[in-house]
Amino acid sequence: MNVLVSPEDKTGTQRKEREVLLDLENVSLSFGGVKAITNISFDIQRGEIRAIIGPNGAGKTSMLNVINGFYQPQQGRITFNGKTRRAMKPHLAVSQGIARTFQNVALFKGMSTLDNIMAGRATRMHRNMFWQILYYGPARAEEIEHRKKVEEIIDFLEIQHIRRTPVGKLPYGLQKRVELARALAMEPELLLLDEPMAGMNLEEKEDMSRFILDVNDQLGTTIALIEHDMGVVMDLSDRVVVLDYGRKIADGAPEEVQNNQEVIDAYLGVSH
Amino acid sequence: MLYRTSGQFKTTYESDQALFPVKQDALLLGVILLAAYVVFPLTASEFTFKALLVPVLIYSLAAMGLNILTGYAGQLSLGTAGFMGVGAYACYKLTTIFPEMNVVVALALSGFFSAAVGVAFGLPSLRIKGFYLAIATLASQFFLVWLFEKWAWLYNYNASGAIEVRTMEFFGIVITGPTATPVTQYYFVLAVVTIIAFAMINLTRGRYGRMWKAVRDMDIAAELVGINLMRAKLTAFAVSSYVVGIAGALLVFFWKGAAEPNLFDIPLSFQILFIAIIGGLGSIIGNFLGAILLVALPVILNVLPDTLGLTINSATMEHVNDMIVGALIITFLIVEPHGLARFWALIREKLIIWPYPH
Amino acid sequence: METLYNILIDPFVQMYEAPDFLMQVLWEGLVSGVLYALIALGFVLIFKSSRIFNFAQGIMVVFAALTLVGLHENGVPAWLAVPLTLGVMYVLAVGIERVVLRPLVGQPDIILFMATIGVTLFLIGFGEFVFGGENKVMITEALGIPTGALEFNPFGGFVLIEEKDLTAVVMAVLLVFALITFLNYSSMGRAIRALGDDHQAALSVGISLSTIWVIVWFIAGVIALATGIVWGARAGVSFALEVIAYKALPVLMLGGLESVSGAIVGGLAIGILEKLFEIYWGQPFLGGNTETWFAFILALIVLLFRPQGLFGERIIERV
Amino acid sequence: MAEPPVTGGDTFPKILFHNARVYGQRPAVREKEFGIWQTWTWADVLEEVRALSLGLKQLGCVAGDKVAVIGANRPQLYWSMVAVQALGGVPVPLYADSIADEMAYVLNHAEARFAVVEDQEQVDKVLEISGELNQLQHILYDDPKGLRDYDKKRLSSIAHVQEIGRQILASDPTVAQAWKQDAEQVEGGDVAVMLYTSGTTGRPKGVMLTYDNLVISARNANDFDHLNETEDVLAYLPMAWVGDHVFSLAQAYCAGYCVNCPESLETVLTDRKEIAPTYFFAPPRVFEGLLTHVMVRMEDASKTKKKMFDYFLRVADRVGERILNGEKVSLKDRLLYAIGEFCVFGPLKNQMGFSRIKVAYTAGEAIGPEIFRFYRSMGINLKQLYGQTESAVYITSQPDGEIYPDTVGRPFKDVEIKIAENGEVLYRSPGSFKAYFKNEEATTSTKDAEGWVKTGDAGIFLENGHLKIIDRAKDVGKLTDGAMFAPKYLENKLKFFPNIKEAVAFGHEKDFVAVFINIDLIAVGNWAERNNISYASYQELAANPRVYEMIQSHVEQVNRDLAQEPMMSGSQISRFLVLHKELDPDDGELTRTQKVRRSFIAERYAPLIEALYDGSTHKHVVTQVSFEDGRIGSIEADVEIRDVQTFPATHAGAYQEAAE
Repeated sequence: MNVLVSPEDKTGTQRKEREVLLDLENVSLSFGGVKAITNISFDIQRGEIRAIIGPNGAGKTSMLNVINGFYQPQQGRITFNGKTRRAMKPHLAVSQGIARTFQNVALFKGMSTLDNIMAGRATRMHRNMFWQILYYGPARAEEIEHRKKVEEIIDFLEIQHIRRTPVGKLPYGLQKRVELARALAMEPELLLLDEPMAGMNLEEKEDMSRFILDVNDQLGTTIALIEHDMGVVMDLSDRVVVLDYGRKIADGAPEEVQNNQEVIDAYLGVSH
Repeated sequence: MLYRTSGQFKTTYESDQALFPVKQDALLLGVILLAAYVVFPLTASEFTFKALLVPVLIYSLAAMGLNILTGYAGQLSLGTAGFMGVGAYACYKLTTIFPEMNVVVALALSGFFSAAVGVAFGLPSLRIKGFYLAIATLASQFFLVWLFEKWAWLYNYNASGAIEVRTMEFFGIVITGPTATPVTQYYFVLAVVTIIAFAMINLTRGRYGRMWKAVRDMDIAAELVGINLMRAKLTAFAVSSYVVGIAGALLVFFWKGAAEPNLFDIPLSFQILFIAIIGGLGSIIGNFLGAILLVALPVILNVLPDTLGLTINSATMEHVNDMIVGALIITFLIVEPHGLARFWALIREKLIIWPYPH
Repeated sequence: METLYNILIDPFVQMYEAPDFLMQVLWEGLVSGVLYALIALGFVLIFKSSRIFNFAQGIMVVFAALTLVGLHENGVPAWLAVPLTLGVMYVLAVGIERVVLRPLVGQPDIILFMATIGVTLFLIGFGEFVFGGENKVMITEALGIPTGALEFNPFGGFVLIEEKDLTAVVMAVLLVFALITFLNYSSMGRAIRALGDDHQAALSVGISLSTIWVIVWFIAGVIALATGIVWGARAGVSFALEVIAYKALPVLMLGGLESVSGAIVGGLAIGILEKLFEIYWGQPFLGGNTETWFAFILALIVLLFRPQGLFGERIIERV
Repeated sequence: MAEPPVTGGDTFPKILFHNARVYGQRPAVREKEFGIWQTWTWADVLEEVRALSLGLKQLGCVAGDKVAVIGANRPQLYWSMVAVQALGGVPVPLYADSIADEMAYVLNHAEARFAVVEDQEQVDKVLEISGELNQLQHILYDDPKGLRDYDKKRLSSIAHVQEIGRQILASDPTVAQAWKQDAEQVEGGDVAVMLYTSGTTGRPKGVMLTYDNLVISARNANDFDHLNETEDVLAYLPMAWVGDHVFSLAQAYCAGYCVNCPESLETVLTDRKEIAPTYFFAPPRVFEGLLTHVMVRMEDASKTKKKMFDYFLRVADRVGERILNGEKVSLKDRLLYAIGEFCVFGPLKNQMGFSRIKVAYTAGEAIGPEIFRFYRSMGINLKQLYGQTESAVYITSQPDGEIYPDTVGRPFKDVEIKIAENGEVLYRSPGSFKAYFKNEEATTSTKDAEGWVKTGDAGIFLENGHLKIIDRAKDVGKLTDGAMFAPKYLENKLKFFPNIKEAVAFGHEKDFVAVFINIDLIAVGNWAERNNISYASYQELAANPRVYEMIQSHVEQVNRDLAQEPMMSGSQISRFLVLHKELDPDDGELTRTQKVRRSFIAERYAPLIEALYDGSTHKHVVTQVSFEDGRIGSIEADVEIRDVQTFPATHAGAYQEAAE
């Protein structure tokens, strides 16, 4: 029934191969002289959960924006899935296999949960205007085919009860979940999560953590995540990269990073 | 109360995504269509056709076109009348260059001309946003009306500078020109409007509708879910202008009978915009409600003094009419900024949860 | 080839050969430009202080002029008619604040914009209902505006400058200076300017939002009256004047919705350029009357290359 | 006993063959999933069951095997029961919310070799106790979510097992026929299912019901209420409960109607509204909760609407039930009722999901007469029945047109009933169980050689031929003057007053009846607010003299009612007190399911009971309480005791006539 879940005999062996999915080499980004990112290199391996942390203004969100092509870095090479690029039209990120959520929820407020998630399948729907006008035959078949996928995601993230609710009316925690659902609808290879738990209470954080792990585990999606809650970062991530003032100051397993003196200093030096 | 949805469960996505998943909505539409197709033609007077029914339909259609652009895709346009003019002039030229052409074909084709012009003027929307874009659409408005005036080829070098609709037949029935009966013209317009309205409903609830609404609600996010902004905006301009163009052609061919360039001047643009906004942005039925209000109101205001036995000269009446419409717009915006469609949606919601208050 | 020559070269040859005529054209353009700039200024003020795109600005010009002339027609002497008209504009400002702005505060931009279109429609109906719809003559003489003309003979040619146009330019310059002084040096003016950036900051000055709105709308009304008198003296007073209101819109596109200097420079530029285009290109090649759209197309083309307008800052999009 | 009916067959697999043939394209099961009601026709169900059955067979399931079924109402779990039955095995449904310890006992006792469970939660539970389970070989699960990395040696998804079955079917065309023949070997007298009853004392007992038990009872019930293949029911009660087994499986198979499984327990309300079942069962608390919900939501309505609502509710109260019963009602009232139906009743039924109700039942406990009447006056044919696991539900039931809030109806078709010396109700019916599994002793003490089964309930027959259940038989006592004393009966009567939350009656081997009363803080609190009575705590409100007066009037009303009832007039209440604290499960006074623990209370409040019978009007007590944060404290109070008026009996001797 549930096609989201791969056949049962298949186990998570692929994750152990440690293949590099995304590689950033010496990337720099500046806005009119202001340096947001300075000469940063790191990689994300297929199947892992990679956290990007750092004090406020460290350039974390800019990093995600570089990865999905929203900002064009002035220097450096980005290799995703074996293909190298510097500039890319932002709307092409999805067809490359990169999806993301936003620090401040960026849902389509006037649309229902269902429509928001369906919008995430925009790049996969192709029936032309003629059929759309009839809403019959191929257009309807396509609509239903994608509705099925979307319903699986709704089931997966347990948001059945808000299927028809306009997202503007939802509480913040649920909006975040709908946003994750929309990102999943893009069936990404790499999922970028920008502070998925910001502004949530403990219970909501636990739910969200569970969903992130489920996504990583059951769908095999590689995840890059920005998060302020250190507890969450330590629990979820396989590897952590730490930024400060646009530079990389540490990179490694959570416990290594936690004990790194430079990281401790960076965090102590900044008040929250 | 009337909406009893219990027991209307869906076992397939086909039925869940049907045009009217709630039975009572379909029933209501049936009643309205019955009224439009059977009751009105049997009961309405010539005056009613000419002053009320036909204009309501045509204005609704124009507002529907505008609504696609402004209500669904979020691109504010102040140049609707110009595109209506393109439709009307295109239809006029088509029917004079190819006299044998079926009027339906000419009508359908003329929409493509306005769509092309719409796309051309829509190109700036890729760089310009918000009010700046609204002002930019005025450029098309002024430029097009000027063009209708100065380009004599458009009106076949008529001394009057106006276009006049000759008598044309549709499978042997006279449907345009002075000899066409109001009833046949009404039926024709009604059929066109019905077809386009269904087409627009379908379009807006499918992937195009989602694409447009995504651009409207948050263009950056839309881009990052993979929506090509250029394609989304230009299709909105194209579809919108197509519908608006057809409305313009209907306006001249099936209602006014003749047109001078200034018919398509800015007041018409505003009237269409009012209808769309009072009706409700982002809704299809709202256009009909808005048109009924804004077309019927002046007619009633004109008739009212007579029925009350008062004599007021028509110029004064027109001024009072302007004032009332202006005041009405402000009142409506204050009471329900989302228009009559939302108003109806609230009533429907009440009827569904009746007897509970909320 | 010849056509190209006619379009690309010949107009400039004409300008060179008849510099007096060119000067006359430039003067005419400048006068229109001053008026455009004034109307645009009204827009900018209101937009800066309340984020409202006031479509009614143009109609306020006509309404003010109509009220002035109407009062005078009904026997009110000119010296009294002007302050009375200002009183009417103040009442209008209060009325708009109470009836329109206050209930609609916090609504999306487009709703407020539509409301000002509603105000436009209402004012047209009301003005015509009270004063009649026919074209009226501005009470130029009663107001003591000189009506003669000055003649110059530069380059051995002939340039005529009407005194009322000159008055208009002078008045406009004075008005602009007064306004800039007010905005920069009075606490109220600073509050208005701050409002554009941050409501809270403006409120901390200690002036209530509604007072500010009333004042701003009143200032817009004063500007409207000045514009109305000047334009009315040139073209007569009727709601046909509202076309000039539309002219202010491309000025705003060029100059930016929030820039006072943008409005002035944009207004002058458009006034002059559209006149030049009309005389040297529009009338010979396009059948004339190009002033209806030239400014829009010009602004459109400029915006395509500089989406932020001539005076706007580049926008960095963030997510 | 009646002949086993032949049409359709005498076992569920046989009935399934019949239904797939006769109702092949009609919906058999729906489940709300992925936003729509996924539907399976009877033909689909046969296919699914066959695939699952063959897959199970491949896994080693053979005739006589017990297969545990654990989870919420899912179509796949229902199918697994019939799939097991087709192999000659016996399904054993378990309560999904039972704790691991209970589950271990039942699984071991039933000697279950397989467990078919719903999801990860149940898999975890079973795996946790798997060390203690000697017989269990394999677990099947429905929802694979979260189970990806589990060791799959003893774990398969139902879909996977079905896939195995389908492969077998595809590889050998004769398999289908052979399977069918095997399934037809099973006969009506064989055990169909084992249902474990959660006895109040001791370990659960496995009630073995045969196909005949279930099929005959189900067919009788379908005939009784004219149920056919067009019905829709909502399966939302625990699958291990006999009611769900009969309504959602036995009766559904016999009538060929459609069983609808809700999306989740949280969405039952919306799902019921969508489906609008035609046949519905719910315990009284569901109807009670629903009514409260309606009234609370109507509180916010505008004044006019509320007035209209109240007006039509009065109209309904006056004539609604008579119209439902087909009695004569004036044209004016009929008209008013019709308007009310349009404005209020219809929409209300729509909101509750009762628009299409043909018959609704409530059972298990006494229902408040007000509540019962409310639903009936709306035009909902709500009825009461009496039954238990051992009888495959049906013992008595109310026929249409003979509805009384205080009875459980007439003996059901083919059911004989007699009342024992001590007032206990005994029955003999085609539905009565075969035996308790591996518990000869309990079987013989419950079911005698002639087939009479003890219900454990005390009851009386009224003159209209209806049975009325009074109390648990073991709780029924006698006053010193020999009058019957049924504490729960009195307590229920008191609890029907909204102001009274709990009541505990005493009287066995005493001279008269006396009660403890707990007021309902919300209801009485509202009343106090309206009457400007200020109070700071439950204790203060409970001791208020005006509250006492109000409660006294309620008690006297109960006495007045009792005076008119046969057998009961002797046990009128003579004295009462309002307890100074709320009875609380944290203090051990109530069970976790909010039932009164009579003996514990008697012990704890012995001084108060003493005071009830020694004639004093006040008693000072100190009581230990545990607070929500776990601290222990004590409260002190001076509790007032009042005498109540009693009334002369007006109905003596009626019982003897009715019993004959």
